[in-house]
Amino acid sequence: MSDYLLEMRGIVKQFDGVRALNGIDIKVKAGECVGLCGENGAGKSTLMKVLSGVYPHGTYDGGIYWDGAPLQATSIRETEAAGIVIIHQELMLVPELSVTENIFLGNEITLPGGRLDYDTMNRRANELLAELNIRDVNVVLPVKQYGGGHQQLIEIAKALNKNARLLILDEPSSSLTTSEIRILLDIIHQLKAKGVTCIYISHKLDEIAAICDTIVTIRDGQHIATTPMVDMSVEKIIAQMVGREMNQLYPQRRHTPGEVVFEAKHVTCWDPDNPQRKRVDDVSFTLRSGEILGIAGLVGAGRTELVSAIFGSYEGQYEAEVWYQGRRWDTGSPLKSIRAGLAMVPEDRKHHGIVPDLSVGQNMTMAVLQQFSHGTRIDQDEELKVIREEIGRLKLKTASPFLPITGLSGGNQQKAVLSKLLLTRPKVLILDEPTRGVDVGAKFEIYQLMLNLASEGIPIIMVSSELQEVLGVSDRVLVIGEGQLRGDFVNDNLTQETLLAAALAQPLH
Amino acid sequence: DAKNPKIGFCIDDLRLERWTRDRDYFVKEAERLGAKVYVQSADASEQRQISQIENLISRGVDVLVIVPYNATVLNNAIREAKKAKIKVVSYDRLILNSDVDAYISFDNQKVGELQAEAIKAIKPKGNYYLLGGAPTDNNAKMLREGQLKVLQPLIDKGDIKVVGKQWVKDWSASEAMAIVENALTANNNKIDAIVASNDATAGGAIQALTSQKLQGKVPVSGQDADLAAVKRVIAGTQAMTVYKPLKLIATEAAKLSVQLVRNEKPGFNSQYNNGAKQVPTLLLKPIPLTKANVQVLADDGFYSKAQLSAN
Amino acid sequence: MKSNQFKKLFTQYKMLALLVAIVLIWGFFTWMTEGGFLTPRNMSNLMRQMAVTGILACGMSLVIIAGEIDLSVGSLLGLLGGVAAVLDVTHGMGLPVNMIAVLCFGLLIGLFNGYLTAYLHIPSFIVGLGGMLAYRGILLGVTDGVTIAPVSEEFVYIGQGYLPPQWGVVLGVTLFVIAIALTFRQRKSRAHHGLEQVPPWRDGLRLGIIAAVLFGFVTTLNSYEGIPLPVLLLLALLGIFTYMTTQTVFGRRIYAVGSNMEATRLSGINVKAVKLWIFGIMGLMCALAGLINTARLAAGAPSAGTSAELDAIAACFIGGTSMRGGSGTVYGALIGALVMASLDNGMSMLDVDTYWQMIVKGGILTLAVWVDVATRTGKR
Amino acid sequence: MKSNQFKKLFTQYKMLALLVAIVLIWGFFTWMTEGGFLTPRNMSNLMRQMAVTGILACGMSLVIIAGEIDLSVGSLLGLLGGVAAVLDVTHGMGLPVNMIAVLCFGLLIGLFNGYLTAYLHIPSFIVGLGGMLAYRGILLGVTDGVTIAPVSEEFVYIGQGYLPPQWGVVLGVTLFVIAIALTFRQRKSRAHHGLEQVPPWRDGLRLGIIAAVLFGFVTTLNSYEGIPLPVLLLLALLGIFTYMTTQTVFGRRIYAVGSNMEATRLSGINVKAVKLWIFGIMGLMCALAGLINTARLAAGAPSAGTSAELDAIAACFIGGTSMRGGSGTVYGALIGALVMASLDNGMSMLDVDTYWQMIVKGGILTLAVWVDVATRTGKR
Ligand SMILES: Nc1ncnc2c1ncn2[C@@H]1O[C@H](COP(=O)(O)OP(=O)(O)OP(=O)(O)O)[C@@H](O)[C@H]1O
Ligand SMILES: Nc1ncnc2c1ncn2[C@@H]1O[C@H](COP(=O)(O)OP(=O)(O)OP(=O)(O)O)[C@@H](O)[C@H]1O
Ligand SMILES: O[C@@H]1[C@@H](O)[C@H](O)OC[C@H]1O
Ligand SMILES: [Mg+2]
Ligand SMILES: [Mg+2]
Repeated sequence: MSDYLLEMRGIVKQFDGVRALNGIDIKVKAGECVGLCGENGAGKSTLMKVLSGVYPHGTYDGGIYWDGAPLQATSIRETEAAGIVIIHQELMLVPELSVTENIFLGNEITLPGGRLDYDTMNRRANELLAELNIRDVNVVLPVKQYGGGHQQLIEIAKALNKNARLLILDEPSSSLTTSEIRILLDIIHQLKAKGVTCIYISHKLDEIAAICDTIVTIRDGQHIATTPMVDMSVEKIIAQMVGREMNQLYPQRRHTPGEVVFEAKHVTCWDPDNPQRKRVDDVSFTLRSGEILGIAGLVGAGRTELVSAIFGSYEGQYEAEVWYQGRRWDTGSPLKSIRAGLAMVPEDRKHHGIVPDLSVGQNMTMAVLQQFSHGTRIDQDEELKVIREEIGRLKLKTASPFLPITGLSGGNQQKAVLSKLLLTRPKVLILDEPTRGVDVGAKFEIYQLMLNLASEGIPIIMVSSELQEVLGVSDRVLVIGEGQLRGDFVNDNLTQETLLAAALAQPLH
Repeated sequence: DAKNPKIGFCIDDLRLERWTRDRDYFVKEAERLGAKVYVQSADASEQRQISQIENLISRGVDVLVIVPYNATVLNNAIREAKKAKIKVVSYDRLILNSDVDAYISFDNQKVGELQAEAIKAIKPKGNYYLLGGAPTDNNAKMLREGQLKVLQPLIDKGDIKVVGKQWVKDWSASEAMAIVENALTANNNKIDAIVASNDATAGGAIQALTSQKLQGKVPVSGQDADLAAVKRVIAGTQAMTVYKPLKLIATEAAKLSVQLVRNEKPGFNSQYNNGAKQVPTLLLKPIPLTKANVQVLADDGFYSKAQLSAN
Repeated sequence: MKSNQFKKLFTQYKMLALLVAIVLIWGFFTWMTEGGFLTPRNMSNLMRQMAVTGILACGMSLVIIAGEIDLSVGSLLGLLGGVAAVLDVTHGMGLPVNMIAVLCFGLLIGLFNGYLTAYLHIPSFIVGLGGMLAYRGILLGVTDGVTIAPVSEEFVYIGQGYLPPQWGVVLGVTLFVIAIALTFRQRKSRAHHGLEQVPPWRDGLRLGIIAAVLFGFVTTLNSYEGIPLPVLLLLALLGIFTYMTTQTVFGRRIYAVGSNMEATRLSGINVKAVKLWIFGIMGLMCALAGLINTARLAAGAPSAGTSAELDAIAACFIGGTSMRGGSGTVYGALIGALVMASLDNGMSMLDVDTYWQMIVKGGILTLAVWVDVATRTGKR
Repeated sequence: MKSNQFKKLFTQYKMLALLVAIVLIWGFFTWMTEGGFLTPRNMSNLMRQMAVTGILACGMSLVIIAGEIDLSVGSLLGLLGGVAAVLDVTHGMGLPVNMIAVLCFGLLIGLFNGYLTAYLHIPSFIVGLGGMLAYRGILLGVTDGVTIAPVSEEFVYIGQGYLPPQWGVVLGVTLFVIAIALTFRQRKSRAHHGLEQVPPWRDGLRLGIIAAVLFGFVTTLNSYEGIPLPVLLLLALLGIFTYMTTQTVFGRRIYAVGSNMEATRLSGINVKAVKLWIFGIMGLMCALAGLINTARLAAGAPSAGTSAELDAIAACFIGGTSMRGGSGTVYGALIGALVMASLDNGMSMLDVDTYWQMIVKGGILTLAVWVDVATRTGKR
């Protein structure tokens, strides 16, 4: 027997001639929790996909040793049989199936005769969700009824159901808020106590610091270092990831908000499937010029609904009044909002942000294409020039603007989407979870960008589940709970505890 | 009832010109005789035709007059009709293997013979192209048989060479045009005659000939005396068509149906074996129509003089 | 808001809009035909007329739920029906052997279509289009373009025969007893797992409705000649397919594949095999439909089944199956088939001009789906 | 890896597989017909025969790229062609007025289809199915089931006429000059914006290939009678549509809508309007195809255009348009139409039996797409 539960040696993985992994070696001891760190596009997800059989044996070079024996899995079934379970970075749920069916997809429980045993599965699903402290999910409803945060939790429940020996979590917390993350970390602790080995990937480095025993950093598809956490700190992890020191995570704020310019009044949203239920209940707030307004709340609090109603993209019935400099704005649809000067970067990048069949550049200019059109024809050279400038300004990492956008890492896709809306020169900007799945370096750049815009006088609304981030960049913070406004704080010696207490509408002990 | 009988008229496909004429004559005559007619079109689907017959039986008609899309598949439906004591008349196409009470028609094989005869008379020697009907239509086969009955001896003798033969899906004109265009190319325009099985396909063939300036030089046959075809015959681009006096068949059929309901004896002139029984038959004569005798159409009131002389 | 409550009702019971549509259509035709439409005899006709489309729609709904489409079914139905006729007429093969042979052949061709789609990654639309041509071509070759007739009496019986009335009653009662037993079993199981129960009155109401429908169905058909065999087959298929799609692992995977194929694959499910078998089942349905069709025609015709695929697909869409895959039900597809058959039947009874029939049918198709779309809540 | 390089080549030049297929098909038929297939005359025929499908395929490719489908085009083509024939024969309307009327009518119906799909959210498949029935019904009503003939000489000319050879030469030279001008303009513009240049030899090579193709095309057709007018129309459409899809805002939006409609909507684009106009354009193409079809037949037939939608859709898919929307090209669709027309033409020249023709065509369709799928890299 070897000392290591898992060894990956010299893993090389290419996509159309691009090397995503360039000879990576990692070793994992049984029972430890490994933090896998690296910038966007470093190859973390790819490495884990190689490990879990998504890319079958033969489509990559190098060897995987599991319990000392070579593992040459050709399908996910085989790796799961070996005890390797992965929670993917992208949500991998089937929207039309119920929560229970999703949790048991591929591991269904049947009665003798092949009939599905729904009663047992439902009970077990309820138990799993209870372990995760989720009480407001009805397991027989289709998954599509639930928002991103809940879906992530369901995904975790699905993995927990599989009795893993090695559990890989690829950014499980990116759409969770602080309190859910706490529960998640607790669960990982419990698993560790039961002897389950974990590989944890996250761009929220304090989580990594809190839970991991060993840190593996990779950069550009290459292994940089494997270090016990006791010898590390968040700063050191960052230094290994980006290859240089980064002494601050949030840029200096150097602006003061001006007059009140923007007002949202009486925003109310009704649930599309249950018109009796209000998702957002009569929320009003104001915004000053150059002000960054953070909006915090628990998963499912209704933050996304609030901002999408303001922007005019909410799917169900809603009411919202939007005022700018004393004039009423017509924001009845994204088209009207953008025309008026209100832009929103949506939460769900994959479904609402990028257009997969268009190139990086075409995605960026999508909303303003008309500007380049002289007569009937788009001046593509002029377009390209603007794209190049934007790429430079946002430090967007792409080999060429002509590449399909799906080939970019998450952080860079986010920048492209951001750039698309910035090109519309908005007077007011809404960002819903702008740094989800974005690495520290890119985060810093996005914050920098926000501050620059703010100092030009543009007010920004930022919905975020990361309280640190909310505290790090906002001038003011709104807290939403169950669709209602639960607090409005100036960010001055504000603490996470205060915000959480407001979100739960009860004092924290 | 016998005084005002209800007649169900089940037509194959009203998208084909001739059936609309049959319908009009038939309804007119039947109503004159005091009957009420329910017309149905199966749009070239045997499934639909069976459904329609079933529905007419539910409606309680006294007699069914059927132009089968497919003559061999109506056995079950007709059995149902017989159970309900409904008389059945087979119109134009003989329904096979079933207990039908009467058959009224022009002979399809005969039509094929007339087509071949007329073309043969113009071009007794040379390269022939045989343009058949829908590969799924049994009548198309009978036409081909009739045509070959006339041509085969000459083919064996070597006077006539068949340089190609194709079936035309759904009797479609555009299909026929492409086929003839390609046949002309493949044979370097050395096609001397085209035996087309009806006027729709003849129209396509003539368009293909026109683009080679061969219209009128290569004789083309047809059948049905469609207005467009008659105009071509007058213009000389189509050698002949076969005129089946539709007014005659339709009015005779209407009379016959009413007589059957009233238990009178219709005047049959022949008998056909349809596989199940000897069917009393009224056979009418198809008339080959060339430029020389088109006035027959006006005499019969099939078309007005104005229609025939318009461009 | 009142209209919202209305919408909620429609959203919750998706079939409601369709059932309302059927009631309207039936009511209209009954009124126009002075009751002729609603006679037992015409109901019997109507159901027999929808059998072939219904059988195909059962299979097609699976295919569409899985996010694929099959355009070859019309030709395949024709081919398999033609083969059955040839085996019967030309080779005098006995009915059971003949049926088994045709079913096997259908399964094989279906699997072949599935293989091309799932394993060779050829879009199913193309496979279907190719098959539509090729299978019709083979049929023309097999029959030489001639209608093969007459098929044997026993063969005809499977298309035109009836279940004797007494048996019909027995069937109705048995089904009802099964429904009661299942309800009790479910209540017991839920109690056992400590899950909350449906209020008893709702279970009672459900059973009451089932009883009423079964009673109406059996008595209506019995007061003509009994339940037609094709209709019986359709009922059986409805049962089997509903069970399969809602209660079995394979069935749920069909939805998973259609809704999010990548997620399904990453859950360790062999999505290719799932697709392969869906097409296999579709092939089997073509065989059944072909047999029934040949029996109804008492002949194998070279043009049989032309454009049957469109009817089957339309039935699925009218019945609420989503074009994008991932959602739909088999009973919805059958109700869709019933809507279309009712329109055809009613208009042919009314003696409407063909061209009006086509216009009205096209219009109603679109209208029905529009009502369905518009009565759903949400989504702007 | 050798095979990988091969694949890369095919991935980069997506049309390569198709061009290879065409070369193989043409080679085979040329060999079998002892050269007859490749004669100028047959090339002229071939291109005229593909015109109607080609025109429809131009419009259909937009529809499919935008993630929709339109099944009504066959009937609509028939209806519009029929209306044109009625206006010409019965009302003696002059050709220009007639054409404008029919084009407007086509546009209107197309917009109506688009309205139902984009604004009333009825799935386009259903709208198409409904239209397929309804428009055919209206056609039957309009023509009363009778073939409307003979249409006037000038009308026939637009289907059967030729561009005089001298003009053909002028056209070829003009096109070449435009290509040169565009190349220079692009080089200048790139220099102006400080963007890097393509190496001159590649521009040279490109121009060389363009010259060769134009030369071959014009001389071949001129050595028969000249460029047939429908082919000229097709060429013009190819130019317009390629320009539209690659150079205009509207074109870019078609791809965006088909690729991710929700993201496009959230970028402030009126996706409904985009879809509306795509269907409007499809309606226009039906009008053009209907006019050409009526001109070619010199008659308006009640069954004209039956199942033309399938040919058009098949052409798009063969030409590499993705079933899911978001990708595809107009020239691909036209090459697809050419493949199908070549098969029809070649086999009918060989005088193959109908049923073999159907089998072979079905098989080759599937095979061609399989080759296309298999030679692409990636995606499993
Ligand atoms: N299917 C694919 N096709 C082409 N390139 C790919 C594919 N998947 C990943 N890549 C490329 O491989 C590299 C590594 O990507 P990977 O997703 O593993 O990064 P990551 O470390 O998980 O980043 P993030 O933190 O953003 O999730 C990137 O450059 C990415 O663009
Ligand atoms: N598309 C949807 N359909 C039905 N319910 C939804 C949908 N999206 C979200 N929900 C539910 O609506 C409520 C509010 O969700 P929302 O996404 O606005 O919350 P949020 O505060 O933005 O949280 P997060 O985005 O982190 O999930 C939750 O109960 C959520 O489960
Ligand atoms: O009159 C013809 C009819 O006899 C045949 O069956 O179908 C085609 C028609 O033209
Ligand atoms: Mg990743
Ligand atoms: Mg949110």
